[in-house]
Formats: sequence, C-alpha cells, structure tokens
Amino acid sequence: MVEVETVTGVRIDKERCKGCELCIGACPKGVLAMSTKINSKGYFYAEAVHPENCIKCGLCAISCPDVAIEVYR
Amino acid sequence: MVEVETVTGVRIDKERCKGCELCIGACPKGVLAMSTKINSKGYFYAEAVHPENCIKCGLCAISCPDVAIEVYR
Amino acid sequence: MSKVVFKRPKALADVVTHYCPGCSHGIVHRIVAECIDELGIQERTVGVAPVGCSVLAYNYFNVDFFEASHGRAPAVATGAKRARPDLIVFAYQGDGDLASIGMAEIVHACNRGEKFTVIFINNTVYGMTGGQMAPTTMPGQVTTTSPYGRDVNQIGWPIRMCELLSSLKTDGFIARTSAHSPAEIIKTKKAIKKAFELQVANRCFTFVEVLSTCPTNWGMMPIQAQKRIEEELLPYYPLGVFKSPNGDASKS
Amino acid sequence: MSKVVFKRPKALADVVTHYCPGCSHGIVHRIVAECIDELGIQERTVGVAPVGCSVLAYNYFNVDFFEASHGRAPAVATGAKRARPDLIVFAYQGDGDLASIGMAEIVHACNRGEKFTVIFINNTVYGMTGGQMAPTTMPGQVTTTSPYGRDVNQIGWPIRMCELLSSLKTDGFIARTSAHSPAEIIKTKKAIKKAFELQVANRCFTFVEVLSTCPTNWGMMPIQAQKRIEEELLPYYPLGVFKSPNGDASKS
Amino acid sequence: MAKVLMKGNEALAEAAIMAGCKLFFGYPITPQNEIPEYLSRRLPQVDGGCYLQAESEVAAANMLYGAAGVGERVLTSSSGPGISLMSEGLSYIAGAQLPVVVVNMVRGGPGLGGILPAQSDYYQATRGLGHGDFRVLVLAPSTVQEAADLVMDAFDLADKYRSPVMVLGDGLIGQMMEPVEFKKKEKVELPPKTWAATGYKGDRERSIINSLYLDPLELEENSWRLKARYDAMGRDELRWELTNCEGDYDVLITAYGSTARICKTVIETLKKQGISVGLFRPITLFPYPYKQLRDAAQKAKTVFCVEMSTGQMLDDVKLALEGSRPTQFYGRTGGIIPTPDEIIGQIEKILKGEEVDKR
Amino acid sequence: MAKVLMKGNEALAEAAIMAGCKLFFGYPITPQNEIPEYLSRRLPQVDGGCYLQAESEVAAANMLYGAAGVGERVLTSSSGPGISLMSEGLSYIAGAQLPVVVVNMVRGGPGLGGILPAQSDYYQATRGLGHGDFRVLVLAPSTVQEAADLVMDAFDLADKYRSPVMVLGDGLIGQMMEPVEFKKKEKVELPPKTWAATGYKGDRERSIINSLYLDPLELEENSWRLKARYDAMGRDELRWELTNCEGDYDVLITAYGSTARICKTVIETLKKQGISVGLFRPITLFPYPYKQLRDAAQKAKTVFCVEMSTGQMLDDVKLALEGSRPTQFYGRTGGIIPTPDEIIGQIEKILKGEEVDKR
Amino acid sequence: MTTELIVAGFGGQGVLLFGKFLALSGLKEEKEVVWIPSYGPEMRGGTCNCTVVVSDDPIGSPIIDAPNTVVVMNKPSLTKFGPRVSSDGLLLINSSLIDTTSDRTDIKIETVPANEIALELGNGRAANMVALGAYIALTKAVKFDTVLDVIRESFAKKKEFIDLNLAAAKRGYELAS
Amino acid sequence: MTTELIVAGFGGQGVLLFGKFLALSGLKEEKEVVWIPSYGPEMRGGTCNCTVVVSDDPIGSPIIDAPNTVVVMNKPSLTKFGPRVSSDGLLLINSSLIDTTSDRTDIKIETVPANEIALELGNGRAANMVALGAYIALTKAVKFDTVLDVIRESFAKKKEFIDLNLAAAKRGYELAS
Ligand SMILES: Cc1ncc(C[n+]2csc(CCOP(=O)(O)OP(=O)(O)O)c2C)c(N)n1
Ligand SMILES: Cc1ncc(C[n+]2csc(CCOP(=O)(O)OP(=O)(O)O)c2C)c(N)n1
Ligand code: SF4
Ligand code: SF4
Ligand code: SF4
Ligand code: SF4
Ligand code: SF4
Ligand code: SF4
Ligand SMILES: [Mg+2]
Ligand SMILES: [Mg+2]
Repeated sequence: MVEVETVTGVRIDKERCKGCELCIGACPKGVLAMSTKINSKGYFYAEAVHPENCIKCGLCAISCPDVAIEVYR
Repeated sequence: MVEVETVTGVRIDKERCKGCELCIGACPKGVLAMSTKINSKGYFYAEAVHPENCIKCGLCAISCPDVAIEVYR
Repeated sequence: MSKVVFKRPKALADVVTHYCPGCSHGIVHRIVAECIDELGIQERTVGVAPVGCSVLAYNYFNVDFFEASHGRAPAVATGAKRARPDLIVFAYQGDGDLASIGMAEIVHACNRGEKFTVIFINNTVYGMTGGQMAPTTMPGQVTTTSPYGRDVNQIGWPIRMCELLSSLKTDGFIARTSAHSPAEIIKTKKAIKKAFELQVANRCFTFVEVLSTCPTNWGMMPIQAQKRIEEELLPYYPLGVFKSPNGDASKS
Repeated sequence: MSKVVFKRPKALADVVTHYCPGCSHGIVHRIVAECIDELGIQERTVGVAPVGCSVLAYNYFNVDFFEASHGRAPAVATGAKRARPDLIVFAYQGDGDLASIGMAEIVHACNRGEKFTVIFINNTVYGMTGGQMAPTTMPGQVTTTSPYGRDVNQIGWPIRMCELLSSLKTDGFIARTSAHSPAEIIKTKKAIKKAFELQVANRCFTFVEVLSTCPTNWGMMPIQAQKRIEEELLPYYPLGVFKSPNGDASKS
Repeated sequence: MAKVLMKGNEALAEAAIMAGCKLFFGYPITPQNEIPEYLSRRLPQVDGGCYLQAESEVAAANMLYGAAGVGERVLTSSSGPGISLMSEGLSYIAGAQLPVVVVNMVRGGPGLGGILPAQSDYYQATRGLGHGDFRVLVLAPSTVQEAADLVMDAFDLADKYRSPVMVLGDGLIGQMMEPVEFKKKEKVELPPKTWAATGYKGDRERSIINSLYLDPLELEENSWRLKARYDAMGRDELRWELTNCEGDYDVLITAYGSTARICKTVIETLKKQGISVGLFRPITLFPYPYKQLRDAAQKAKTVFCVEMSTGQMLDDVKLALEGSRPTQFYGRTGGIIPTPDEIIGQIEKILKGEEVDKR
Repeated sequence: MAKVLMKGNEALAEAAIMAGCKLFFGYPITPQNEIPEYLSRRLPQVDGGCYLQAESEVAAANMLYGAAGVGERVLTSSSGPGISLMSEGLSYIAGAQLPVVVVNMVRGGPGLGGILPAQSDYYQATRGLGHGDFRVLVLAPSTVQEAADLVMDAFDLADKYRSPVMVLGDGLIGQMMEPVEFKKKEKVELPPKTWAATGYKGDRERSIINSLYLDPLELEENSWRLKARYDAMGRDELRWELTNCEGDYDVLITAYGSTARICKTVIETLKKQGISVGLFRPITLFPYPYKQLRDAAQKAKTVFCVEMSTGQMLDDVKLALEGSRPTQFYGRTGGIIPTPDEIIGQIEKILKGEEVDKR
Repeated sequence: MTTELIVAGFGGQGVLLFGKFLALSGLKEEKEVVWIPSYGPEMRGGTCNCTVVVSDDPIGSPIIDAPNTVVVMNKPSLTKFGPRVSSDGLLLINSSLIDTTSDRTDIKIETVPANEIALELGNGRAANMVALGAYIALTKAVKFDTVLDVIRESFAKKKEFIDLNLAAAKRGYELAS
Repeated sequence: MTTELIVAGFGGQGVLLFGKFLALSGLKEEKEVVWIPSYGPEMRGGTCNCTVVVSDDPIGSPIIDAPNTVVVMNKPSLTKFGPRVSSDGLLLINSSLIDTTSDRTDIKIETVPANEIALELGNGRAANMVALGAYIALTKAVKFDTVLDVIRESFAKKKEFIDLNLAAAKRGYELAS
C-alpha cells in the first residue's frame, strides 16, 4: 500500500500535544512555537508558525513524546 | 598469660579428625599418615608416623578443616 | 502525493498516554513501536511492562502484553520466552524496577543469556510513586526520600547497569543511549533496532539503557530536563555499546 | 616450655562441626576466628550465618550470631550494622546463597558501601540441599539439577562475583582467594585479615571470595577436590585483589 | 501538646519516633509513601537514628531482622505487594522472636491491584503472613489519632511479646488529615533485651538470633512457646469498641478501621429514623475479641459484617458467634469505599428479613 | 500400567509430565528436591519441555506467570520459606487469572524452622497466600498414589478455573516410596486459552496478562469474578473421604494428608478394642467441605481435630460445625509426626470426658 | 453544624491547599475536621480534589456522597461533582475557567471569577484563595478572620506570599458577601 | 501379615537399598508396601535409616513406633533402635561392627557378621545384602526368590554387581536359615 497524502510539511495534532516544547527546541529552522491558546485538555500546544522554513527533517517529530507530529515531504 | 606447653611438634586430636587426609598432603616432610584404626566416630585418623622429621611449619594445622592439629616448637 | 517523513508507527496504539508533558517514556515507546513495524514482528511480539510510570505500557502498544510485578519483568520474560521461543519478547523497565528491587532478576536473565530484549529507562528517580530516590539517583540529588541530597558516603554511588551487566561473561548486547536530543534519539533508535534484530536472529540477551527525563519529579521544564541529562548525567553515565555478541561487527 | 606454632583460636567454639571430611568451610571458619582473636574484637563481633551448609556457623564461633534467611545475610548485616555501627559485623555466605537468591542484596550492600565484611564460600554447588547446580557451577559440571552437565548455551556462564562487584563505583575491598593449598590458605588468611582491619578502621565494604571444595557433592576425595580447584576453577576464577579502597596501599 | 493537622501516614511516622523508634527500612509504595518520606527527613535528626531505603521489601524485612536483633526499635511500612514480599522475612522474625513494628496501609488487591483503600489483606494479616506456626498482633486504627496512639503501643507490645506487631490501616487512614495530639506515654515496664546480639562478653549466654531448630522437638518447643504468647495476648491485649450498644438493637454491625467509621455515620443516621443499630469494632484483629463480640451479639437478631473485601473478617465473626446468631455480609472491595447510604440500604433489607445484596 | 515403587516427589513429577506440563521453574529446597532433580532429567526429553532452575523462588513465581501467560502448563514446587517468597507472585497470578500448579511439601516453620514433615502452612495455603481478595484451590494427598493423581487433576482444575492450584503435601508424602500406577486420564473438556499472550494477529482482542485495575470499579469487578469462581469450586470441586463412618461413633476425627493416614491406624486399632471412631478427611482444603463435615459430625459427640501444627485447620472445623458439636484439638508440630499410640491416648481421654493434652 | 466540602480542579490549581486551609481554620476554632485528598491514578496530569468536613460533632464517615458544598475550579470538575451537591446545598463555580453552569434548581449556584481576580492582584496562582474567600463568605463554615490567621501562619516562612494570598482571600470574600 | 522394619546404619552402608529391595520384593508379591527414608540433619556424616512396611492390608500409619523387626548395621543404631523393637519382635545385629548386644529378653536377637562375609566375597560394600539375606531367612517377610529377582532387576544396568550381591544375599540367607 502506497501512502497517499496531500499535505506536505509538519502536521501537529493539537489535541495530542501536551505543550512540552521539545519539538520547538528540536527544530533547526525555528518553524515551531507555542500557541497562546489551550487545547481541550488545558495544554498550550505547539504550532508551525513558519511552515515555509520547514525542511522536513523530522527532528521535531522524533522528539515529540506524544507522537503528535507527522511530517510529509 | 604466657602459654606453657610441655610438648613440641605436631599433636593430632584423633577424636576430632575426620580422616580427610589434607594434612598429609600438606606436610612437606612426610611426617603424617593415616592410621589403620578408626576413632569413635568411625573415621580413620591421621597420625604423626615420623615426628622426628617435623619442622614445625604448621602447614598441616592450617590445612585441617577440623582444627584437629596443634603444633608446638 | 507526498512522501512520509514521519508518521505514527502501527505498533503504537492510537491513544493518548498518561505520561507527563515532555517525559521520555513516550519517545522510547515510539522507537520500540517503529522497530516492531520495521522488523515485521508485530504478530509475534509480546511486551512485558514493569511497575513504574510505564506500567500502562500495555495500553500503548498494538501487541500482546504482560504487566509484571515490580522488578520481575526479566523473570516473566524468561518464563514466556522459554515456553514459546518463537515469540519476540521485550521487557520495558524503569530504574527503580530494574536496578533496585529487580537487581537479581536482571543480572540472572543477562547471565543466563535469555534471548529477549530489555529496554531500561533510567530517569534517576522513582517516577510513579512520586520522586523517591533510586539506585541511579545522582550524588547530591534531592528526592522525596533523600531530602538532604544523595550522600554517597552513606549510601554509595549511583549504579551503572551497563557496566555491571557487561562484567558478566555470557554473550550479550549491552548499550547505553540517551533521549536528550534528536541526535541521541536517533542513536537510541539504532541501538534498540540492533537489539531486536539480534533477538530475531536468536543470538543473545539484548539490553538498551536510555537516559531519560522525569520533568515532573526533577521539578524542571522538559527542555531544562534534557539539559540536565547532557550536563549532569552524561559525565557519570557514558553512552555507547558496552558489549556486543561474539563475532558481531558492531563490537566496541 | 614450648612455643605455640598453631593452636585453636579462642573465637572458634570448642565443638566438632557437622561438615563433611575435607570440606573447606572448616578451614575458613578457623581463619575468621583467628582474625577475630588477633584484632581483639571478639566482644564486639557479630556474625551472620547464611542458609547453606554453614547455616550452623552460629554454633562454631564464640561470638554473637544471626542466622539469616537464604541469600539475605547482607540485608541482615546492614540492619545490624546501621543500628549499631560500633559492632564488627561479618556475613558468611555460600555461592547459592550469595550469587543466586541473594544477588540483589549483595550488590546493593556492596554498592551502598555497607561497612561490614562478607566471606563468600564458592564451592560451585548447593552443598546443603544435595548438590544442585549453582550460578557458579562450571561449564559441563554435572550436578543433581544439571544431569547433562551445565550447558552454557542454555543457562550461561558461571557468575564471577568479584568481577561483578568490582564494576561498582563505590569504594570497597574485594578479593578472591582459594583454600586448595597451604600457600593459598595463608593468602586467604591475609585477605580476610585485611578485610576485618578495614572494617575496624570503618573504611568500606569488604568482601573475600574463597574458592572452596565440596568433596561430598563433587563426588571426590578431599585431596582430589583441592586439585580440581587448582586445575579447573583457577583458570576461570582468577585469584587476587580486585579492588581496594581509594588511597589504600595494597590497591591492585 | 496542641493538636496538629496531619496526614495519617505522617502522624504515624512521628508517633514512631516518639516511641523511641530509631530505624526505618522500607521501600516506596503507594499509599504509604509519606511514612518513608517523613522519616527520611526526621530520623537523621534523631540521635542514633537511621533512615535507609532498602533495595526491596524483601531486603527491608531482613534489615528489620538485623536491627531488631541487636536490640533497637525498628519500623517498616508498606502495602499489598510489598507486604507479600516480606512474608518470608516476617516468618523468620516471628520464629526468632524479634520485636518489630510493621505498618500495612492496605490497597486493593490481588496482584498489582489498585492503590485505593481496601481491607482485603485481613486474612494475610491475621493468619497467613508467612509459613509456619506463627501469628502477629494486629492493630486496626480508625482515625488518625488512633493510628498515632496504636503505633506507640505497638512498639511496647512488640517488646513485651518479642513478636512482630502489625498496624493495619488502609489508604484512607494513611492519606487523610485529622487533628492529632501526641500524648506523652507513661513508660511501660519492659523486660531488658538480654537476648540481643550486641557482642559476646562472657557475661551471658551467647546471643543467637535464629529460627532454625534441626531437632524437631526443639522446633516444636519454639512453636508452643509462640502459641503460649498468642494465648497470653488473647487474655491481656484484646481491644474493641462498642457503639450504640447500651440499649436494644436488632442488628449488630461488625466492622473495623475505616469501615467502622462509616458505619458510625450509618448508626447516627438510622438513630434519627428511630432505628437502633449497634456496632462492634475490633481494634485488635489478632487476637480477635471473640467473646466480646459474642456477648454483644446476644442482643441482636442478626450480626452484619461490613468490610472492604469480599469477606475475610467474616470468618472470625462466625468463629465468635459459633452459630448463635445468623450473619449477613456486605463488602465493597478493590478501592471502593462503601457509602453510609448503601450500608443503610442493606440494613433496611435485613430489617425486612431479606438477604443483603451479594455484592 | 504396572505399579512402580516411587518416592512421592518423583511420582508427582512424573504425573505432571503425564498431565502435559511442559515447564518447571523452581529453586532447591528440602524436602522437595527430588521434584526439580527428576524434572531436570525428564523435561529435556519432552517435546517443548523446559526445566529451568530460577535464581530464587521470587523469580520462579514470576517465570510461572510468564509461561502460564503464553498458555503453557507449568509447575513449581517448594516448601515453607520458598512458598512465602512466592507470595507476591502468586497474588499476581491469581489476580491475572492464570492457571499454574504449585506443590508445597510442607516442613516445620516458622522461619528456617526444620526440614521434617509438618502441616503448619495450612493458614497460608487456604487463606493468606498473598495480599488481596484471592484464594487458591488446595488439594491434600495422603498417599503417593493420591499425590500423583491429584497433580494430574490439578492441571485440569487450574485450567478450568484459571486459577493457581496448590498440592499441599508434607515431607513424608514427598520422601516416602509407595507403589504408584500412572493411570491414563480421560481427557477433560477445557475452554481454549484464548486469553493467552501468544502474539496479536488481529483476530481477537489483544491479550493483556495483568492484575492492575486503576479503576476501582474494575478491580472490584475482578475480585467478585474471582469470588464467583471460588464459590463455583465450593459447589463442584469438593473432595473428602469418610472412614468408618457407616456405623455409630462417639468421636469423629478430622485430619488431612499424612495425619489422616496415621488416624486410620488409630481407627483400626481402636476397632479391635471395640471402640468405633470415624474419620473425616478433607481432600480439598480450599474449598473446604463444610457441609459434609457438619453432616458427618452429627453422629459424634465430639469432633477431634488432629494436625501437625498448633491448630490451623481447627478454624475450618469450627466454621463447619457452627457450634453444633464441641471440638477438641491435638497437635504435634515442628517436624514431629504424631504416633497412633499418642492419638489413641488422647481419644481415650475424650471418651472419659476429659480434655486432651494441650500439647 | 457540619460543613461538607468537595473542592476540585486541575492539579496545580491549589485545591488541596484550599481544603487544607479550611480544615486548619476548623481546627483553630476547635471543631472536628477531616481532610481527604484524591490520590491515585487520576492525579497525574488530571484532575485533583479533596474532601473536607468541619463539624461540631465527631466525624464518622469521612466519605461524603453528597456534600453540602462543592467548589469547582475547572470544567471537568463541574461535570463530575456538580451533580453530587446535596439538595439545598451550594455549588460555587470558578467562572474564569468555566463558561457553563449546572442546570440543577434544588441547589444554590454561585460564581466567582477567581483567576481573573487573582491575575488582577498580580498572580494567577492565588485563584484558589479568591475562591476560598468567596466560599467562606457564602457558607460561614468558619470565621473569616480565622482563615486569615491560617493564611498568615501557613506562609510564615514565605512572607512574600502572605500579602498576595490575604488580598486574594479578602477580594473573594468581599465579592461574595 | 504385616512386616514392619527399621534398618539402620552409617550413611554409605546401604541401608536405604536394603529397605528398598524389601519394599520392591513386597510390591512384586502384590503386597502393600511403603518405604520411608530418614532425611534431614542427621544424614550428613551421621546415621541413616529407613522404615519399610510390607503388608497384606492397606497401610495406614507409615510411621512405626515399635517395629516388629529391626536390623542394625552399626553401634549407634543399636543404641537408638534396639529399644524400639516390639515385644516378641526380631533384632538382627551386624556383629562385624557391633561387639555388644541388647539386654532385652522379650525379643529375639540374632547376629550376622555381614561385613566379614562380604569381605570374604570380595567387597565389603555388599554387607547390606548379606544382612538382607539373613533377614529374609529369619522373617520370611517375602519369598527369598523374589528378593533374588529384585536384585537381578535392580542391577540390570550394572551387571558386574549382580553376582556379588546375589552371592552375598545367598550367604546371608544360608547362614541364618
Ligand atoms: C513490590 C512493590 N514494591 C513497590 C511498589 C511501588 N512502586 C510502584 S512504581 C515504583 C517505582 C518505579 O520507579 P521506576 O522503576 O524508576 O519507574 P519510573 O516510574 O521512574 O518510570 C514503586 C516503588 C510496587 N508496586 N510493588
Ligand atoms: C528461601 C529458601 N530457598 C531455598 C532454601 C533451601 N536451601 C538451603 S541451603 C541451600 C543452598 C545452599 O548452597 P550454598 O549457598 O552454595 O551453600 P553451601 O551449602 O554450598 O555451603 C538451599 C537452596 C531455603 N532454605 N530457603
Ligand atoms: S520537520 Fe524539521 S524543519 Fe520542519 S518543523 Fe520539524 S524539525 Fe522543524
Ligand atoms: S513535542 Fe509534541 S507534545 Fe511537546 S510541544 Fe511539541 S507537539 Fe506538543
Ligand atoms: S608442622 Fe609441618 S612438618 Fe610438622 S607435621 Fe605439620 S606440616 Fe609436617
Ligand atoms: S586434616 Fe585434620 S581432619 Fe583431615 S586427616 Fe588431617 S587431622 Fe584429620
Ligand atoms: S512522573 Fe516522571 S517518569 Fe512518570 S510520567 Fe511523569 S515525567 Fe514521566
Ligand atoms: S556437603 Fe559439601 S559444602 Fe556441605 S559440608 Fe559437605 S563437603 Fe562441605
Ligand atoms: Mg525511574
Ligand atoms: Mg555452595
């Protein structure tokens, strides 16, 4: 089965995010930042604020303890 | 208290001896051998058959698991 | 049509974990699940969860699981693997679980050369019960049961399990990695993958220690906790492969 | 008037032991008693007997004694010494006791740097219960529970406790000696004396492993059993001081 | 001393120190962690005091053995799985006649179970703590104040009978805060510990702390010696509490610890409805106040045993009654604390002559 | 099959293999060493068989957990101290509903005690094997043949109830040789082990072998599920034997295992003197045949409980009788086996209306 | 008089301290008190609550099915504990974080914007004290002065907190009076 | 008929085998049998004994206070078990190692120089079989031929022992017949 996806770049599931900020520290391109809003669990969550800079390296994703990030090229 | 003893050489308590023969193997001078008699526990016991050869080295005594041997100079 | 750079592995259950924000447990779970996927062993893999924060690991993987008693995961894994040598068995243990109460079981499983994989999460503290001292707690570290800091003159130095287990003669794969940065996470993946591969090849006992954070009980933000690993833990807990099975290329 | 070259030590009770003819236990008992005499510590020495052939050690020394549960002598000694640091405490353990069921207790006592002395009688077998396999049993050795000989591919290599314990960072004195010849018995005495001296000086955890015979369960005459140590055991269990406390002269 | 607001676990820990406890060996487990945590702060401040986290509960029990054997007062505490791991060690301690105090803050079982309050270790505490012919004196507090008081008594009782004493609480007793007053206890006359292994100086027999008796006659002797102590406890140490047992009642509730507190609310509530129900609360679970329960039951038509278990104390209730009164049982377990309302519901059934709910 | 002369320990080990037991995990301890020794020879000859000496009884119990959890038949055996060390593990096994068979060849306790035959682990076996609301089915053989037979049944019962089953022998049963015949058992219909953790292939729920239930309602549910099984055992699995209970008797002896054998000689001897005494021998100790004992007791004036302990089964005897008959107790313990003559002496006292010797 | 309280919220909102201060105040007034925390699995990252009983008479069951007062500091707590208030009881809602209410008509429902007020006073973490002040005003479970004393004593070692928390409690008290 | 036997001696004298052969013979003759070793502390380096019961009826107590036959292979065993022979019972003494006897008058006392005979036959370790032969001659507990069969079968794998042991048993049997 070939994975067919229409998105590219980083996709963050904000409901899974616990706001640990590890992805932000991991991103070499400053793509990510914390939202000022909270999700339904009460956590501030991570967002791609500069998606245009994303080099799809996946470092954010492998750093996320909650596997809230997917990355597509 | 100064130990005063009248014997010299090796003294084997035959009732303590279990006949393991380790002392015999340990003696560099062939002083010891097994008796052909058994003690009250049923063991053949070690005897000094050549006490005249004893150099009082104490090796027999430190080899005896049953601390059946005393050595005096 | 886009290419997947990173996607949730299939062997990881699609649920939200109970772990605190930034806790390394989640990262290592993901890595283990990826290895299971990549080796195509999901249908014959059985996990053994410890008593510790990862006690609920059985809810987080799409494989059959045991929940073991505290410290005894290696014995449970031994029972399972001896009974069904065709299964791929891994035990997942914390430092209180493995290095304190479970010391005898891990040493003996390693020494017998039991052919399963142990993932050892060393976060220098008893996470689940609220931050008590572990055998791995660093000198001077304040915990709820070392309120004046761990005093090595009174209770000795932190135990380094890789060094201890490597002192045994029986063949094995023993490595220490860390979860404190993307680069180290990648290396952790490599080590864990290697461990599973060796198990699949029925080679030897395999053991990967991962230096991990417990932001909650360290009283730190997750990023600060990762820094602590780098600055405080690494000098005492060196990373690397401590032992590889005889004739193995990656032998250090 | 004659000079005493060798006489029964005072700290050794004047009774006949239950040990089999030629068993090393008796030799090591005598050595321990001599050390107690020579250091003048009889009145403040407390022993801890294991479960094993030396379970009745409490009858053989003229000092107060504990009989511990199987494998837990180091925990009992820890309790006693922590409660009364002025006492000189020694534990006397067999290889089944110390290296199998008691693995966690000995590793942790050693790692905490508990300031007592452990005498470890390694005779590669469970003596008391009738010759079952121990973790220290040699490869190929036939015992009542390894009827086809110890298979290292199935259950691993014999555990070398000195090597294992020496891998810990905490200060300690760790040595292996043997009871298979007068020369080695003399060295054993030296090592045990050193251990007690270090304890008297309140320095560190002290541990002396003595390679010992079990003529009965080895099915050998005592002299033959001593040969076995020399020929079979020594190549695998090297003798020597594995660890000395920091700044100690005899450090190897 | 003024009353202070404290968690049961902490009150109990402080009480141990006041009772002269010098050493604590234990291993973390919920819901008793406040005990080791408190003592890790406090014991180093005590002269000769030592807090040591053991590598396991197995080791902890054996450290107790060592410390008690040299004559010091020593405490451990644990819950469910940890107490099971102490089983062998406690059997040795009992066999060697050593005084130690063990706190069990019971949580739901079996196995890892849960961490919420339960009373499902009653059998283990009163009968099966380990192999061999031995028992331990079991004290069951139902308030924080009582937990503190009983711990102090526990040390004296342990010394008096040279026996382990268990304080059997539960997660609720351990976790809740109530006002507690640390009363200076009058000193109890206790025999000197001449048996302790403190170094043989020739002025007494050698002290050997031991449970091995290869001669079966000696081992039997030891067992009957222990049995005689248990019988003496049964004469001299029974403790129990009667509530609302002055007048008449159709139903006598038996319950201990936390459950008994809840039953007190039941009694108050029913009293307002004009229904009189009595409560028999055993405080010593071993020895069990059999005769006292039997006496109290004579006014009742039915004895109603309420526990946070599937029914364990029920055996002792039946042993007390010897068939003289019918019993009914209601239990919640696994961490569920029965509410006054649900117990009242069951009592209403009993009063109507119905069977209570089986679960 | 022809009868062969075998030690109880060996007969039992062979019976386990015949019952399909594939794995043994254990640790040496007297008086059961012939079991591991025998199986270390035999299991490697069995297809899929594995004998492994565990590093301790703690580990052994957890290896059982692992092997039973993947669906294989597995055995351990031990005695006194070793059984106590399995306490936590057995509680987990019970909580996780795993079928395992445990042999306890009881020796004298508490502590290290002695190695001669005793029955002083009755409380532990029937009530306090570990923490939490659980029991294990306990089978008590009194001959070598019965030991072999009961071990075979034990594996079936374990699978049927998804519960640990204990075969409670003693040093005598283990060490003595008697003729034994290994009867081919008819195959019992047993539910498939769909719950086993054998790899998740998507064709069933994931198998999780577990005793943790963080939700107290679920933990309670598990406890009542277990309780329901114990109740079912109490209906369907009771075993007992009556000897000389056809006619009249003033005294009914209750005894199990080795002690019951000895009492049979007592009965034969007294019969010759014209004195008729009955014997009630429970074979299942849990569940206990309460009603059957009570019925048998109705002909007797006194029920006389004989044990190799200071009095443990006595509780169950009293629970059975509910005060309907007076009881007397005689016990030897610590490795002493009561002789027929001394028991006869006690019965003579009972017949004279006297109290039996307290020890 | 017997006051039964459940106060519930996120971990970190200080609900255990709210409860403890009420219990300490009761003790100071020589009443019978008991405080029980929720402990267990739900703690980690989840909700948190405690039960407090303050009474003139000895306290039997410390487990309260239907408390006569409930304070909820976040939404999940409202869902969980709102229905448990006894008839004629009081439900106090932290309107800063809860935008809904209970539809019960048999109880008294009050709100207090605890976080907002605390933020106004300079530190959002004092929201619990705002709520405590309001709670005392509404229930008179203990004397407000006693509560203020307890606050002073409890923060004795962290003087910087005293003023903030006193102010927060006072604002809450005033608002609800 | 019920034969109760205690046979006792040093460890290594083969008393357990003596007992086992009797039990096997009983089994071969389809009688009820039980064999119980002494086990325990007294074993190591000490004395050793076993109890055997051979009976036409089911065996109740396997523990025999006062056996009707006792065989003692060494002196400590005579001291320990001599007094336990039941009245009218048989005490068989290995006179090779025991120079005294029992002063009991209510029992039959016989002797056999078991070690000497065994040594004559070439191996002192067959003393137990000499004694067994003598015992069978004296008690007729089982048929002697059965015993000989049992010896043959038991040593089937060690043929070299068969002849020695058969000869020893026969000599013992003859001597005592
Ligand atoms: C026998 C036993 N003792 C103690 C406990 C309590 N307990 C649960 S988790 C835990 C510590 C876990 O620490 P660790 O293994 O380091 O895992 P982490 O939570 O840090 O991941 C303890 C002591 C238990 N469940 N069972
Ligand atoms: C918990 C427990 N398990 C098992 C035993 C039985 N046991 C007694 S001694 C012994 C082995 C002793 O061997 P080792 O320690 O090597 O001492 P040795 O007799 O060889 O000197 C065992 C397993 C026991 N007493 N307690
Ligand atoms: S994929 Fe790389 S560049 Fe893109 S957001 Fe993640 S870490 Fe940053
Ligand atoms: S790493 Fe994951 S959980 Fe943490 S902030 Fe980023 S997306 Fe959220
Ligand atoms: S003292 Fe030396 S020379 Fe003399 S007998 Fe002993 S070993 Fe031989
Ligand atoms: S070493 Fe001792 S026991 Fe052995 S033969 Fe010599 S004297 Fe006897
Ligand atoms: S307590 Fe620590 S180890 Fe446990 S989940 Fe939280 S951060 Fe992770
Ligand atoms: S069995 Fe072995 S260890 Fe034990 S006393 Fe005999 S020779 Fe020594
Ligand atoms: Mg940890
Ligand atoms: Mg050994």
